[in-house]
Amino acid sequence: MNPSDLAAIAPELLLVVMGAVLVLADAFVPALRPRFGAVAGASAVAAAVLRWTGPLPGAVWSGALVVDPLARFVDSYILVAVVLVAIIAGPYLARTAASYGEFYGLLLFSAVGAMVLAKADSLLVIFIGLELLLSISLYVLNAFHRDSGVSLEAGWKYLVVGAFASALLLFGIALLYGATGTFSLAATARVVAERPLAGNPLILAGLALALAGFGFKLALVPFHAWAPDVYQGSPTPVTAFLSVVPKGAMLVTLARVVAALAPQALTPKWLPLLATIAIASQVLGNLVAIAQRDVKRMLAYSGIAHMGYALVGIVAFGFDGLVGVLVYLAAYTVMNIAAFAVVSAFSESEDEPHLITDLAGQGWRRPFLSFTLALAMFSLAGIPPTVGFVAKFLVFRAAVNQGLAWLAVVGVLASFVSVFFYVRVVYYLYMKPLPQRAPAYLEPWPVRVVAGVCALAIVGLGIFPSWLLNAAETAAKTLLR
Amino acid sequence: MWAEIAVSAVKVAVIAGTVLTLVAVMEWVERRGAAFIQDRLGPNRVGPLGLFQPIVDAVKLLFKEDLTPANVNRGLYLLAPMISVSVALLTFIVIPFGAGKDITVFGVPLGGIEVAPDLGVGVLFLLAIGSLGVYGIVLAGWSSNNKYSLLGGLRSSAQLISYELSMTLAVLGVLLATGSLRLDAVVARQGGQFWLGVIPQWNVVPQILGCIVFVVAVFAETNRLPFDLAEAETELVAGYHVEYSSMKFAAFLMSEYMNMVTASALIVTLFFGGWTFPGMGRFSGWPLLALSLVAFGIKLAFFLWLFVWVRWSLPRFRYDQLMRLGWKGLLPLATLNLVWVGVAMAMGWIR
Amino acid sequence: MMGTAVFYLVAVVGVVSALVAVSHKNPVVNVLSLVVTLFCIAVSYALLGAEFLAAAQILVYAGAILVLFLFVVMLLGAPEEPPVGERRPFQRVAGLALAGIAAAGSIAVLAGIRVAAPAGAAQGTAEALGRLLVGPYLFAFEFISVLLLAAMVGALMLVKRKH
Amino acid sequence: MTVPTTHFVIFAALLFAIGAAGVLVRRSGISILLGIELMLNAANLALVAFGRQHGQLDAQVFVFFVMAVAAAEVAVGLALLVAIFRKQRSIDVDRLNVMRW
Repeated sequence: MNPSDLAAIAPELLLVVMGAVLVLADAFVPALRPRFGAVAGASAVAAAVLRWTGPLPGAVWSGALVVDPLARFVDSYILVAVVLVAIIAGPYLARTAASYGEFYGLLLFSAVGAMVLAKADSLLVIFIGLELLLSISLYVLNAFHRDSGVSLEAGWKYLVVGAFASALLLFGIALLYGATGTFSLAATARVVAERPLAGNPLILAGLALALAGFGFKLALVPFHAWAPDVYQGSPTPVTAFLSVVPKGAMLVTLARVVAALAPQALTPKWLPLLATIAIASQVLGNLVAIAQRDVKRMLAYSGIAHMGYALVGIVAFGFDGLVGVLVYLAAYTVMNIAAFAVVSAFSESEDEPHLITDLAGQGWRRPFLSFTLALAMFSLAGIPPTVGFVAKFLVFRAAVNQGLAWLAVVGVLASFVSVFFYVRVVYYLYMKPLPQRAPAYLEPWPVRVVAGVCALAIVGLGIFPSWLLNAAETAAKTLLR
Repeated sequence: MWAEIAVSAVKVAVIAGTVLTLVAVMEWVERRGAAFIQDRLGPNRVGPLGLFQPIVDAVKLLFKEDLTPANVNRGLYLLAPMISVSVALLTFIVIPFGAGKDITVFGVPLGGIEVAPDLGVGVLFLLAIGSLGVYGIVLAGWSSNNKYSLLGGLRSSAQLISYELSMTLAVLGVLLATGSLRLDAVVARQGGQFWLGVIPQWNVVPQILGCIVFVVAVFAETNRLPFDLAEAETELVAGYHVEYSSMKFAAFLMSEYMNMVTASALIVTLFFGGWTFPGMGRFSGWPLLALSLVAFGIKLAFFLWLFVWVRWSLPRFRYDQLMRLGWKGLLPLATLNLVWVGVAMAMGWIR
Repeated sequence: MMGTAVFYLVAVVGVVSALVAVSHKNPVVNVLSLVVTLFCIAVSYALLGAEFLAAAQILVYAGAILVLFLFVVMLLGAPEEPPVGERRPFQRVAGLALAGIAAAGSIAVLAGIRVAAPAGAAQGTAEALGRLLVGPYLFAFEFISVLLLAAMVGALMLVKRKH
Repeated sequence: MTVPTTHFVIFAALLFAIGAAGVLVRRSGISILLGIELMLNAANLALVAFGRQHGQLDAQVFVFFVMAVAAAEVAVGLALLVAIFRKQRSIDVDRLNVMRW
């Protein structure tokens, strides 16, 4: 270890320290609890500043991590998500009188896990980062509302699925190691380039198991069954976090793994399988979402479908595909957080289902939040001029450029189906009459702030995507060395 | 090859025999010691000073009716005392009882008075096997199908896990100073040299904190008073072994005494120089072996007496006090000791 | 020779006790059978030259993790579950079928690999592993502490009483 | 003569499959967690076997980390089970079925 190694992970160190400080502060200065959200948000902002002003030395810590522009891009949107979630979590925590310190502490630890995952260059670090920091904190955050049956149920289901997936991944890693003799992705790339391992059963079985592990975590069909329950049962701010941060970090990890193994050995063999998973996720996610009455469950199925779209970018691996994936992740983050922020404000109690019918007529009564929700729905459906459209366009264009036009066609058709249930939300908001006894919803200012920021981002990045595009291109270049 | 096996077998027999004899002796010491502390006579009828009392006790236990209550979980009920005894016996195989590196018997190097001198992970093995001891107690408590037993077993498992941490941390300090996991290396490091010409270089001197933590923790690990909450007779009748009688009860009793012997031997080995003694540089071969055994025996006897002494002097802890002591008292102290050893070694204060 | 015999012995014992560990209806028996299996794995580690891991396996799994399991089993009153398949026969069949396919598939794959004779005699001593831990694996070594901290905070949060 | 790596790995694969079956079939939360432990251990064994194959210690370091990770996972899992038990007086995870689509 040398000082430059430490400097390279300064943002992560800051977050770890602040997380621990918050946990301790909860015990020693309970009077400050309402300010913990601000502290957590400020730490995330500070970490982002450190990341953007700090060095990008590439491989550090004996090759455990790669701090490159790609990592910086992913870190940025993870941290943005942390800030937004920290803001909307305030009203939730105040309402349920839960433990502030533990909540924000685990949130920051979880973010550190995601950030480490996004720059992991060793299967060991991937395993620890992915499964444990990311999962262990999230199991607890899911079950955070521990007086509520649904919250505990969500925590348990996520834990069993997560641990099962990590075991699959670990066995996959063992087999991959058996084939290549190294845990380092960089070294794996060299080994694969030197010796053609395409037909090696170990590497195939290992990749299959690892892929299943990733599939569980990304909630891709056929490993998706846990997602709706976990989305519905978790506290809404946690759902917002878990619907964007783990998936983003994991997709980037998947991209790094694929970049290490592909294209020499694998692409032709794996293409149909990955494409099938992508299509199945899109079709099933969108079709089942139509039948949902609970907004959070609907968004869960929509998330399954969206990971299917994003996977198209991995299937069409290459510069365009990678840029598409990155833009997709950024877009997905803002639109999903916007949706969950508004949903959390439109519900009386965390334990009750968040029914779509509850939204009836709210459009005229609560114009700002409703407008944001509508915007998020249009963006999720991929309607221009929102950022969701840009993301889908980039991914499908990458598929077409790689000669996979059929994949793009299926994606577009699936998107058409999805318009139905996204627009139905808007229909309920504006076209349905307000019920006689409409519950008096709170509309705390933090939610409005987050909704405003997200709405601005959805439209702004939709109309002027070049800034995002440039950042994603810089990031993507580093992986395709 | 056959000579090696024979030497090993003799070593095993001698060590196991000694330990089992010690168990009997300790039973006498405990009863007479208790009487001495409480200013009464104690057993004095059988043999001189009541020395044959343990034999009589053993005979009594052997011939008592061997009850197996109707609603116990039979398999586990029978398994529990066996686990306790086997674990207690297994831990002896890495403890060096005396010198003997330079001695050969029938052309076979003796390799020290220890059953497995070549086990590279010595201390780890000890900790690993020692940590299995909890199964005997927990299973006895659970399989008896008795509330008191269950409570005893539960308490015991929590207690053993909590104190194992501090104990291991204290041991780590010694291992850090030694730079090896082997117990004979731990002993060798402490032998021979002196600070200021008079103070033997025993680990207890620089690591007094670690030593205190270790001693307290092994008291808890052996379930001896003041930490015998698993069997606290005033609240739990007899705790985990309330449903056991005859030889099965005796098995628990024996394993407790064996654990006591192991614990004392470990305290001596880790912190008080093991079998080394001042001035041993002048001896070698068989005389050294004999003297080292005597030195070890004296140190061992002191700590065995300490166990008895403490048992009849201190009251029992309450459960919450026990946990508080373990987590808020011993654990920080053990950590502090580890940090101190690390710093001292980095600065060259301890070589 | 000796090692070979020991391996096949522990392999058989390990598999059998693993089967008991996942199928017996008494949770205490489940836990104890798993202890036996993990012990067999520890012996396998020793046969593979990983003596430190063998000791750590017993210390960590048998000595701590499974004791924790036993502790919780007893704390919750050792609940016996109703027979499997009473309410979800489908999942039972599917689960067993999946596992069977997985086992058959992996054995077929693994039996198909041609492996050279074991290459080097890299002994997994405590010292050798320690040097790796604070050398090339320093980041993971430090990082795992954050993980343990998070687990500790989380576990406490879940079970502590309301203040 | 040493045992071939393949045999170790087959042993590991069998244990892995048994563990997976346990996770999928059992209803008691404790048994599910036990199954997961078994799976992780099986993967560890495969790692160590391959590590000997390659003549490296890296795999053993990995296993060391997995042990720490498994301990953390178990701690959280059991804590969650205790919380669930307090809520519904049962650890039959089939009774965790409030949410349906």
